[in-house]
Amino acid sequence: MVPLAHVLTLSAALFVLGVAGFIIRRNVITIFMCIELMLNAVNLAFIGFARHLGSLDGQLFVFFVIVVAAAEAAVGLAIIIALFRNHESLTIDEIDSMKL
Amino acid sequence: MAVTLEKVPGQEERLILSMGPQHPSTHGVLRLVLELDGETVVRSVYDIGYLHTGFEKSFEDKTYSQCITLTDRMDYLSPLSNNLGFCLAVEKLLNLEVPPKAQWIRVLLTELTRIASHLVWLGTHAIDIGAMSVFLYCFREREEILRLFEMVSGQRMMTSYFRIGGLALEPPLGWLKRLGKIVETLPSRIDENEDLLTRNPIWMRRTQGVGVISAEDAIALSLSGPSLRGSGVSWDVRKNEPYSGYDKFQFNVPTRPEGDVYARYLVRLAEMRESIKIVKQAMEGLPEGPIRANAPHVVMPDRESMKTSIEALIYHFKIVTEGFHPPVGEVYQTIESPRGELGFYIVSDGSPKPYRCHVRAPSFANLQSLAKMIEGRLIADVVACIGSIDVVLGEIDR
Amino acid sequence: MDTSSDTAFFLGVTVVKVVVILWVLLTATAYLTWLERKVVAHIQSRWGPYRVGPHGLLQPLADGLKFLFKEDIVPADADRVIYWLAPFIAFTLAFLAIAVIPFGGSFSFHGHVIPFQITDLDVGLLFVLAVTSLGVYSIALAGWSSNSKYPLFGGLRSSAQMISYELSLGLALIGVLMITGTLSLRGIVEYQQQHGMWNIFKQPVGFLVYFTAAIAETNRVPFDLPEGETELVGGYHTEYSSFKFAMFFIAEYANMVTVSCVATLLFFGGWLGPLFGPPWLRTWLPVFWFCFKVFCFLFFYIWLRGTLPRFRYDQLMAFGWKVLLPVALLNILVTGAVVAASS
Amino acid sequence: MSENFTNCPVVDQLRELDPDAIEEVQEFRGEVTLFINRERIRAVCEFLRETPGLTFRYLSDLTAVDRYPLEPRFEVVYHLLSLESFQRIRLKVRLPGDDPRVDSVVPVWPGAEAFENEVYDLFGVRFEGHPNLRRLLLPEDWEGHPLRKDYPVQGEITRWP
Amino acid sequence: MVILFYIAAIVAILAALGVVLQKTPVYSALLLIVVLCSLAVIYLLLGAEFIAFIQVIVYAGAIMVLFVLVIMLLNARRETPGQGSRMARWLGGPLLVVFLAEIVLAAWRQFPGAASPPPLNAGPAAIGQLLFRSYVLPFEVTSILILVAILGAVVLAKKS
Repeated sequence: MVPLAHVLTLSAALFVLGVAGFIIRRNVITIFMCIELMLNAVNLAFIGFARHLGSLDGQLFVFFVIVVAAAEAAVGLAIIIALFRNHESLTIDEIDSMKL
Repeated sequence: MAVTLEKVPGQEERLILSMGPQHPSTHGVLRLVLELDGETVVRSVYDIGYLHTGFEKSFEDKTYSQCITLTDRMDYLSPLSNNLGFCLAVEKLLNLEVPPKAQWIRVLLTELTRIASHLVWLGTHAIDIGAMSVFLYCFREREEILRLFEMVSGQRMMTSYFRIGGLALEPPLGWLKRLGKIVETLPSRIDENEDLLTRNPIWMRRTQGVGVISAEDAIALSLSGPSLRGSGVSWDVRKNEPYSGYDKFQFNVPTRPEGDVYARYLVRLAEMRESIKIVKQAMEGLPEGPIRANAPHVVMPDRESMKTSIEALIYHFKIVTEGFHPPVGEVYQTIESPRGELGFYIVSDGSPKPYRCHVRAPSFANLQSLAKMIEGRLIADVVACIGSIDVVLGEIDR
Repeated sequence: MDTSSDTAFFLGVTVVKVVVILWVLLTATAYLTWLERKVVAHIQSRWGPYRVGPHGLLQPLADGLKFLFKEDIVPADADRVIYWLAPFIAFTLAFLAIAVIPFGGSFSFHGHVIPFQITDLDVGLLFVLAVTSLGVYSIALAGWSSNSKYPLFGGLRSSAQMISYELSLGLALIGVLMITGTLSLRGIVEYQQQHGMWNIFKQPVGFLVYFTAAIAETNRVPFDLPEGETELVGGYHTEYSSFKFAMFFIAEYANMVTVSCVATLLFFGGWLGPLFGPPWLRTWLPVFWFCFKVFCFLFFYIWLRGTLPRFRYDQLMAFGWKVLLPVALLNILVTGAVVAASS
Repeated sequence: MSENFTNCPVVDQLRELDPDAIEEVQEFRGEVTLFINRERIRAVCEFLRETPGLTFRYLSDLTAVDRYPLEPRFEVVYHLLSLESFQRIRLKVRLPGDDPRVDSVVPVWPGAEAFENEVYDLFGVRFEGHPNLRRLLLPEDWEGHPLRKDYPVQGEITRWP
Repeated sequence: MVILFYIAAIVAILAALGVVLQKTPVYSALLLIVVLCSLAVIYLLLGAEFIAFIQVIVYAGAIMVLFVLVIMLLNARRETPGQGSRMARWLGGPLLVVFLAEIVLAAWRQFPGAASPPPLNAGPAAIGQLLFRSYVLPFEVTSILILVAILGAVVLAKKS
């Protein structure tokens, strides 16, 4: 059986990579994808704990996270499209006003 | 040629799409430049000339009889209509009366041409909208009609069968019998195709309300033929300015008020049935008599008299080597080709070659309505609209 | 028998099964193209392929050779990596889905009971759905990476179309799942065996919705807009040539097979059918029934192609969202009520 | 071919509108040709289209003839059709060779656009007020106008690279 | 089985590195799909069959399709290198490493070695039971959330 610590390490590594990407990337879509990466890292931790504790609740949390991620992706991408329409750019540095 | 559309500032996300000249459903080498917003056409420009062969210039260097072969190649789907238009124009110039039998056979053959041409239209129009089988059914039927043309003229497509003052040859024996068979089966074959399309919900959705042209617009844009009648304007040269004895035939001019693709589709289908009616009448009432006018200086003598009569031989020599001299003047003769009003404008300076011969090609004028039809609609509608005005690029570019 | 030799035997059998099934599937898809050309030709009152072999039976081979030896053209500005990747994704996914499809009962071999299936997953149906849901990438990426306008349109159209119809596709199956109470494809067939009735009689609406959505998912007439050769030239594979094109081609037909298999299993009793004759026949008849049913579906596909025109993009979307989805939801509602009332 | 040809009501009505509009009237094989003053062609067309009783609403054809080496060299030819009375009429405008320009009739009939483009392309006649005068059949960079009578028919021998 | 976990883990980390380092958004998206799929494999190994397939169907098959679609739609090519602040560049890396080390350290200290976990029934039936009994309120709330999200997305993406 895979030790929980290994699962958590993988989870942490993915999360940190997500954070790093969030910081260094300039493209809005890529930044958004890095957020998804972080979400997945957390999901992995949930699944690991669910296995460790022999409880299904962790898996259910993952289920909810996936569903919320879907909603988030829909809204987020809609915002990105609206941003692109108004700014003709996807670079985060050029999108600095709160206005769409 | 080589038209481009500039992007409107502030609308950079719009896409400029060059549709054609190599595209499966632009019916030849039509090129459309479309400005697209998503899949919606915002602006469009058409680009023609990829098949430009300079017929109008060539006419000026050919004797009148030689010109007939050129007219075949303009609207290559209805060569006999073109032949007829040109011959009628020259006959008008010469003030030449054509014997009734020749007139009847001309009517018969041009109506068959109309059916054949409409069959090609129906097939390609259907395949544009995705119905593949109709295409092959239509070509099967058309092939039967082309065999008839081959019997009378020796050619399937580039027939050049009509001559100034009559016909080239007597139709062969057994021709009428074969024609009778085809005429018997054709209506049921058209029904078959209609079964596949007319009441088909997908077909109706794809064609109804698409590419609407009002009657006023149709007239203003010089639309003609089935496209004009699909907008509710009842104008048919055969009916309103009868030529070649059309006034002696009973037929209706089908019109539809809607002006959409579906209306044009129904009009053409109804026209095919009317054409069959005319063909039947022409078959049954085919008069006896000569097939060429009695005008020895214009019409070639037949082989028999050439062997017995010196005058015939001399006329033959003169017509072949020099041609004939029509009076100075100019005529404009229109006929109802399958695509609409086909006009020949011939200016004569008295020499054996036309000084100027202009062809009023129906597709050339009809194509202008395309922009009005497709702007604000989807790409798929563009294809349906091109099919519905039934353009032939050979005729547009001439 | 010790476990290690057991495992080795299991592995060996699985490898053999994988090879056999892959071979059968590849041949089947190749001959599906032949069948399509033949059937459509007869619908259109012509002969179809007739030159290579008797009745053109070797035509698929000739086609395959042609695809292999044709020049492979890559557009100048294409994104080469993805341009290469897209047909491979299509091909792999199309063949992956077949892994969980059972196409018969089981037979015994040297005392081992071997099922006619590569692997039986508890959630086999989910596996099929998961694999087919990834299929959209191949088309979208092919359209994007060609860096050409018609493929881009084809890719965009198909992405939107597949997302829209996948919903109805999945929801249509839920009715069956509610009745049978299992996600295992083998379990669903066994349920139908126990109750002596195919699911089609209990879920006619579900079947119709599923099959309509499946035709859309596999980009076939009348939903073949991503290809739509008379509008978009060739859609997403306009710029593809040679073997990469062949991979898309094979993938499309393999997807048709998969979809037909799932329809057979879920609604038409899978391999169930009259059994008779000696034992060996009783073992192989189910396989025959299964193949026969799948063949019927494939024939229906081809029949549609010979008959119907194509939808327009907006009509397709409207149909998916405004007709198919509500019907699927309603089907679930009614099925749920019936299941709840009867339990 | 007579100057005082009056068998056509159109001619009278046009003369009433503008005595200078018609330069000459011809008839051949039952077809009436009116030579219209170059400056007045658009007004005449509008009049013919709008006037009740005439209603030449349909522009059947528009083309040109090059009478080289005569002057005025070009004739722009309009064939009009009345959809109500089934009449046809031919209008002509004579244009000099050194200044071949005439008012466009696109404002009267939008359908004239392609025809005028074609005449511009093949004859080099410029139509004033045409919304988008361009080469239609020939490439943008084509030199000369092939349907002119002085256009070299032989041309140059093309050397393929 | 354990080997499979490590293979999937290495694939996931490499792909995630790719997601972060790639400059072309499409490549990032594709690599993210690889991450998602390898995570699905790990879920399978950790006894979360249902979630694994949901991950592929919903995450890889639907959400990421949206991403790819938007990238195609906006035709996002290589991004232009930005001039990030220097402090972020010098401090960010080490801080992240420290952060990672902390978590890993805590995890290893808290859960040393391979414990034999209690048996787990994670079939769709069990998940369904739990979802529609204990978690029915969150379930309903998420459905409302999705509805709101759909409306929001439509309003945002609509052309003004």
